[in-house]
Amino acid sequence: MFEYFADIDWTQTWSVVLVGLVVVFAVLIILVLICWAMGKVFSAVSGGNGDSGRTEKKAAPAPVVPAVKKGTVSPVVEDGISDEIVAAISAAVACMMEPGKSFALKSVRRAREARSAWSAAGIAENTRPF
Amino acid sequence: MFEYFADIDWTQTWSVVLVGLVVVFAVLIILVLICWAMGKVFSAVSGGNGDSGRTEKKAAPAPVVPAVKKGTVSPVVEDGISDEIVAAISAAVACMMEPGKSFALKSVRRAREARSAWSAAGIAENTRPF
Amino acid sequence: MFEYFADIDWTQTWSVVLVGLVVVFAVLIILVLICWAMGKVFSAVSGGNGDSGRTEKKAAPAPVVPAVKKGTVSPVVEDGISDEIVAAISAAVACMMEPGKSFALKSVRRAREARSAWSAAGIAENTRPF
Amino acid sequence: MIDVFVQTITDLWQESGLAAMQWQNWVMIAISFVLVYLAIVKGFEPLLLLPIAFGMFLTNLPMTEMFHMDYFVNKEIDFGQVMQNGGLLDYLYLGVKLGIYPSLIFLGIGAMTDFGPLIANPKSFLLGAAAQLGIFVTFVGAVMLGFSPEFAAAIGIIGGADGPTAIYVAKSLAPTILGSIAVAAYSYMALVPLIQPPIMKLLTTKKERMVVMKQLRPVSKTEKIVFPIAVTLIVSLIVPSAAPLLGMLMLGNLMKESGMVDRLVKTAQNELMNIVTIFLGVTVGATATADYFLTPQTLKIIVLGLIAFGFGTAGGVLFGKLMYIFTKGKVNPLIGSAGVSAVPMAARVSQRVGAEANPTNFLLMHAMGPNVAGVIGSAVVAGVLLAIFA
Amino acid sequence: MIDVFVQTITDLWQESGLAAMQWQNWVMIAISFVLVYLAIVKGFEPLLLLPIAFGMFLTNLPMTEMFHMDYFVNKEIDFGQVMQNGGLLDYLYLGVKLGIYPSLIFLGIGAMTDFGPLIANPKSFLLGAAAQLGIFVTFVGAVMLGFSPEFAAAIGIIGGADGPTAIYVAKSLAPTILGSIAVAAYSYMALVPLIQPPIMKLLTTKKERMVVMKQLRPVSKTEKIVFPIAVTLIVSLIVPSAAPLLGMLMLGNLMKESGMVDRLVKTAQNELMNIVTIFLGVTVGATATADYFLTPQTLKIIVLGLIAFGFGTAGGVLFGKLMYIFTKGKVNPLIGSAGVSAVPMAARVSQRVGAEANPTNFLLMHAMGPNVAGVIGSAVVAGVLLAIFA
Amino acid sequence: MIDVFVQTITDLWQESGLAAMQWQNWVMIAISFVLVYLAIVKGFEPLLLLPIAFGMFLTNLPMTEMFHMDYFVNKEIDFGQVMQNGGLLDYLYLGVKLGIYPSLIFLGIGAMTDFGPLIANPKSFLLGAAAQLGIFVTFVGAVMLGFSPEFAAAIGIIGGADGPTAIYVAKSLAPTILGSIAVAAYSYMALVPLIQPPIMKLLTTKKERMVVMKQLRPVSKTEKIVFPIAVTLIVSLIVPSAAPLLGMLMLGNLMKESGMVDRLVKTAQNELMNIVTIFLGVTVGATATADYFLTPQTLKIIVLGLIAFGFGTAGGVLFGKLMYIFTKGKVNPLIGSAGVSAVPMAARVSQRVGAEANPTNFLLMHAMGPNVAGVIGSAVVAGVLLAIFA
Ligand code: NA
Ligand code: NA
Ligand code: NA
Repeated sequence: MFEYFADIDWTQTWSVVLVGLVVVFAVLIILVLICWAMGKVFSAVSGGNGDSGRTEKKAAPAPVVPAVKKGTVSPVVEDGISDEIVAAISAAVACMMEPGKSFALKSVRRAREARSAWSAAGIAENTRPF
Repeated sequence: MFEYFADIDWTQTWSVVLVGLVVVFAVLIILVLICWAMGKVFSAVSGGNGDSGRTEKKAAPAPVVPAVKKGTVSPVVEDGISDEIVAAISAAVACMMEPGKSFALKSVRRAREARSAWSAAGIAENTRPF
Repeated sequence: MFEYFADIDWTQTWSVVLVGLVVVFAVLIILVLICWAMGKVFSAVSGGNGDSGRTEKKAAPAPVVPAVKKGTVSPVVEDGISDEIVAAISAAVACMMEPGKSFALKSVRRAREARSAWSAAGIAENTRPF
Repeated sequence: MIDVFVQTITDLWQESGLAAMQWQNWVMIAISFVLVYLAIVKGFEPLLLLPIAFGMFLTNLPMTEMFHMDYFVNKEIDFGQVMQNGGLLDYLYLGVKLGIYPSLIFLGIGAMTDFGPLIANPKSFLLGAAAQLGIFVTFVGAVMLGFSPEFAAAIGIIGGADGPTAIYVAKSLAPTILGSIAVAAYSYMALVPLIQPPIMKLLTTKKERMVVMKQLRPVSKTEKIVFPIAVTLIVSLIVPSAAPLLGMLMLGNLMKESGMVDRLVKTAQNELMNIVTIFLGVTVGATATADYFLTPQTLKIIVLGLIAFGFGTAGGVLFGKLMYIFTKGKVNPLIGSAGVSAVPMAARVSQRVGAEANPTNFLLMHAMGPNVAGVIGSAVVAGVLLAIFA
Repeated sequence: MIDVFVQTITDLWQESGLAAMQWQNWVMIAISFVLVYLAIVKGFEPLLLLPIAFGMFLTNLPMTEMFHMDYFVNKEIDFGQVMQNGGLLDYLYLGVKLGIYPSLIFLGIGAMTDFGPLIANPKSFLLGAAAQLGIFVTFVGAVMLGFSPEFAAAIGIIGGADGPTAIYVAKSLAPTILGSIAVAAYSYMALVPLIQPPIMKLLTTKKERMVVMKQLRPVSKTEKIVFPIAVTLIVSLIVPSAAPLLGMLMLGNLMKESGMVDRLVKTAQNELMNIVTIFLGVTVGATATADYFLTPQTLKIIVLGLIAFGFGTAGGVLFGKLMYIFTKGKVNPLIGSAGVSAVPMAARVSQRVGAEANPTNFLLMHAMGPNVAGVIGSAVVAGVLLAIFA
Repeated sequence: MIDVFVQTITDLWQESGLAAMQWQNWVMIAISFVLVYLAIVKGFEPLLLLPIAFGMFLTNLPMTEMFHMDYFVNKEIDFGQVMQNGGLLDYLYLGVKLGIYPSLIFLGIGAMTDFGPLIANPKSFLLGAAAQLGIFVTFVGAVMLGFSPEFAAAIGIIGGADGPTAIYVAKSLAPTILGSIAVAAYSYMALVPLIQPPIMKLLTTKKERMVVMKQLRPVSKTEKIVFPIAVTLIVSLIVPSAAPLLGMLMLGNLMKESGMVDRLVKTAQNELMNIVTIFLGVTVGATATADYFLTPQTLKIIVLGLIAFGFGTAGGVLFGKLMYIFTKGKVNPLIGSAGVSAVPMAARVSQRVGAEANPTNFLLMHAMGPNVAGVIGSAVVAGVLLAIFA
């Protein structure tokens, strides 16, 4: 057993592992910093200039959705995407119910959010197999 | 004339013909047997298990359609597919008129038959030129 | 300066220019003649045979459109194609208002004209970048 | 200065096509115009005949250097030559020469074909085999007219009534007459509604034509999925040379019947097929250069092509009569003519001739069985001929 | 006459596949049928597994001459040989061998991917890095099982859970086991909903799984446009071998986010991707010839692939726990498992397991961040391995 | 162990792009970002400029080995070298180098073009010829600035205002400045609405600009079908080198006007064109490597390109004035500027400037004639230049 492993170039093996992990973490940490900096810059810019017209609200799941039980979504036909649908619908519902926001104007944008979640689900469905 | 044909390698020629016919018939007879066996197996399986949910009814032209005269389909615009349309419509009509079948539930499936004949005609139209 | 240009093969240069201009004008003049002849032939043919069923009326801008001011088309969203839209709509309006034409039958064809102008604009939009 | 100008103009003139035009080119261009006319006005298989005609037109304009038939006539192709000195149509023609386009078109056809009627009535396979008779009669005829066996085989395949199959065989066995073969194949396919009915009526009695066939059994999805795999397995084991064509046909069909890869099926049926059709048409047309097309051979091929279609039809109908006898009148012999393939035109002709004899007769679905079996049959014959001669 | 007939039949028999079939071929064909079954009935990544299975089926039918693995095993490929004597699948395989198909599929994926959740929460990148652990564990495991370092690297990349990346690495480092690697990669990607949850539950407490994460900030269009360019720049400068894959991914994404070239985006997402998927699948399957597939290696690869997915999941989840601690409970460790990529399946699994512990928990968008970061992470690792071994 | 680790890291560093970056690369990357900005924010021909810019970006990331300009600068290309050692963009660039992409884009353009206005008013051809003046003025200018005649010819073609034509000429006559030429051509095409109006107003009187032209005659379908065939015949006979571009343009148009092959037309207009556009854009951009782009030549090309567009516009307008005189005021000289092509932007500019002078003036359809004639005109000039220099 030990003889079998003796033939292996352990030095090379471990150095590959080490180098690989170091590089992938190094690269992705740089990307973290860049994205973080970019976020800072753009939020500063858009905060300063009021350039909020260019931002699109993400289809973020609402944090406080009043208990949507899984059982209630049973009529959904395609099993595979039911979670997203739940998420999307709940988000939409939550948005509608969120108090203290002007309704008339914002509701259009909010509706678009829900749609973008649906389309995200659609795209996700297509992306799956590759 | 006979001299002209004397140069031809008749042995090879006829053996090509013979071999070709033998092989094509041999292959297709094997396929007949396989399809026939497959039909037996699957009808046995579906008969036993009642697995009829997986079968789709083919858009088979109805055998006893009450006299649809060619003249009656004159308003059809595209001349090329009028026959299929006649067949499809007649099949649909015949199905509707067939007595002794439950109507409410089956009608959906029958409608699908008609549709599949239409789509077959569409596909056929596209396949034509290749 | 003159020395610099002395190295240039002026003879070749000017002969390229001359040859190029001569050939491009020669070719396109031949095409003018052919199109002109073709127009004569086909208008003779269609005039004689009354084969006007095969001609499609072009979406030609009407020559006497009652003052459509640019300001009036301000609600058009896509800025890039507003001119075509003006042209198309004006043409359509002009056609509708043209007196001394039978309305019932021709109106369909005229509507098609307007549509073809729209689709021409659409195609133009797509062609642009190539 | 004027010297150089005159010299340049003279050079251009010598490089121009006008100086190089010969009467043969004019004749070929005229032929290509006739094909354009047939495609557009008469509606002869325009999807392929229009690109073919335009390719024929372009290839006969001298000095354009778009296509060089000479690069492709030898068994061993000098690909370096093609890449260094080739023209647009040379590059695109590689897809024909390497057999890629015909296979991809079969992928699309497979994705559009419903083998249901064939599975429901497997006896149709026999009609699809019998209708290949035309191929063999034509092969013998072509040998008698002095063609080499390879050329005769390629000409015979016209009787298979399958454009891609004919092109696939011809590009290997008889590249110099590929243009003539393709033009003959697609023209006669367009003429099927004219060629077949007289033969069908001649060989059948009114009583036979009036036979109403019994409804086809339903075919389960599982059978439709097993079918393409089984056919590929059997045919490829016995005739491996048929595998590229049949394999792609059946891959397309399996994708369609699986119902799981609709986006691939849609692309195989449409965009991929359309792109390949344009390239295939134009480059097949381009092989019809005056040198290789304006020969007595082409006339012979046109005559032989008609023979091929006629005997194919006859073979199918006669075998249909045999089945009429053996089944005691349950099979209408008219569905035999559909065995030549020419999907779905030939099946439609069966339907029409049947309805003429008996207006309540709907043979279309019954004729679709032999019709798609004919595609498999010609691919098998093509495989046999390639195995013997390639 | 009869002699010649018998001779021709004998020749055909000797050229037929039946004579050449060996038990290995039958086994391979049976395996391909199992894959067809998994693709169609079980829904295992059918878009790729169905073409792969059919390619495997075709390549194991003897004498069809559609694919020649031997042409592609050497580092230097004899392209003249491929062109002169190749078959349909040899020609189409060039797109794999030259790295064209994987890159184009990445173009399409990029055109479909929304990096918004990652930009909104860039810490997700770290989870995408941690989930690459599986690659390295598997690499070591493969070396221990006797694979050469090149082969071990190609096998490890299965843990990247990215089909095109795995194929891109394998076609260079280990062409003879490309088939096994692709089958393992796509099969385990389909099994992600079965493989991941037990590992995720084992490594997390119920309290951790119940963590509700705070809503992601909105991301501006400008950020989405800058992101693909910045990532390409950084990654390509540090790991240039990752540029073809990542560059195409980010070109697709830039085209999408720009909103100015919708017609190109639509084609990249659909038709181009579908065409390439068919070609990629069939030819990757074709590399699984009996000679190269029916070896103990394949079994080892299957085991190692499972290890790869398991450790990748574990790496992500464990790093998620670390972030849970450092952020004082603001990060739900379940989103870490999405870092293996397998977009968007793995993110969905995070969502599902999270919702099981707390029905009001919607982790999907939070898991999409690590999920797409995992794609970038595997491409980086692939670049490193190619730089070391290619 | 640590030694090996350090060694591996050092190797990676040496193979990384960071070590190889020079200031030229940074400048080129900055330029590519400017082009991305122009494409996305300013809407400069984004369908091509965005892929071009990204290709330029990728090609200037060192060590990625995606593109090797050096493989393509010689007349004779070592295809073996390209296949063995090439990168993704080398392979895709073959479509440019062999002239396939420009021809296919012309196929799609033909399938989208309506020659009706030109057929209705064939005198427009003369404006399409006159607007080629810019090509020749620029050619002389480029020779004076020290370019070789081949390079000067390729630069001059920028004045044709046709991207594919310019690329088609440049890839043969001046491959090393292809990138600069393409960027100049597409940028100035985007700037047509800024470049042309001042020149148009300078050269015309208000009275001329106010001319209302009489309605165009209807054009029959038959004429529209005969037209593409006739043009191909005439042009190819006189200038055979123009046949690949013009032949494909006219094939596309014939397919469209025939009305018989709509599925082929749809694919030629959309998916085929989009696929080719992506590949063309990225690889043309890739030729803009620092070595070949960051030279005084590029600055000269940018200046010469502006001259080309300006003189082309002037040539068209001045000839329009001539026609105004000869037709006794029936022709509005403004439609002459549309003869530079840049379809349909230039025609739109004519419309706009005309409407400014006279709000009831609708020149669009009248300007479409010279506009599409300009495409034919530049293809003819391209053919002449290729015949002389290639
Ligand atoms: Na056939
Ligand atoms: Na990954
Ligand atoms: Na032009």
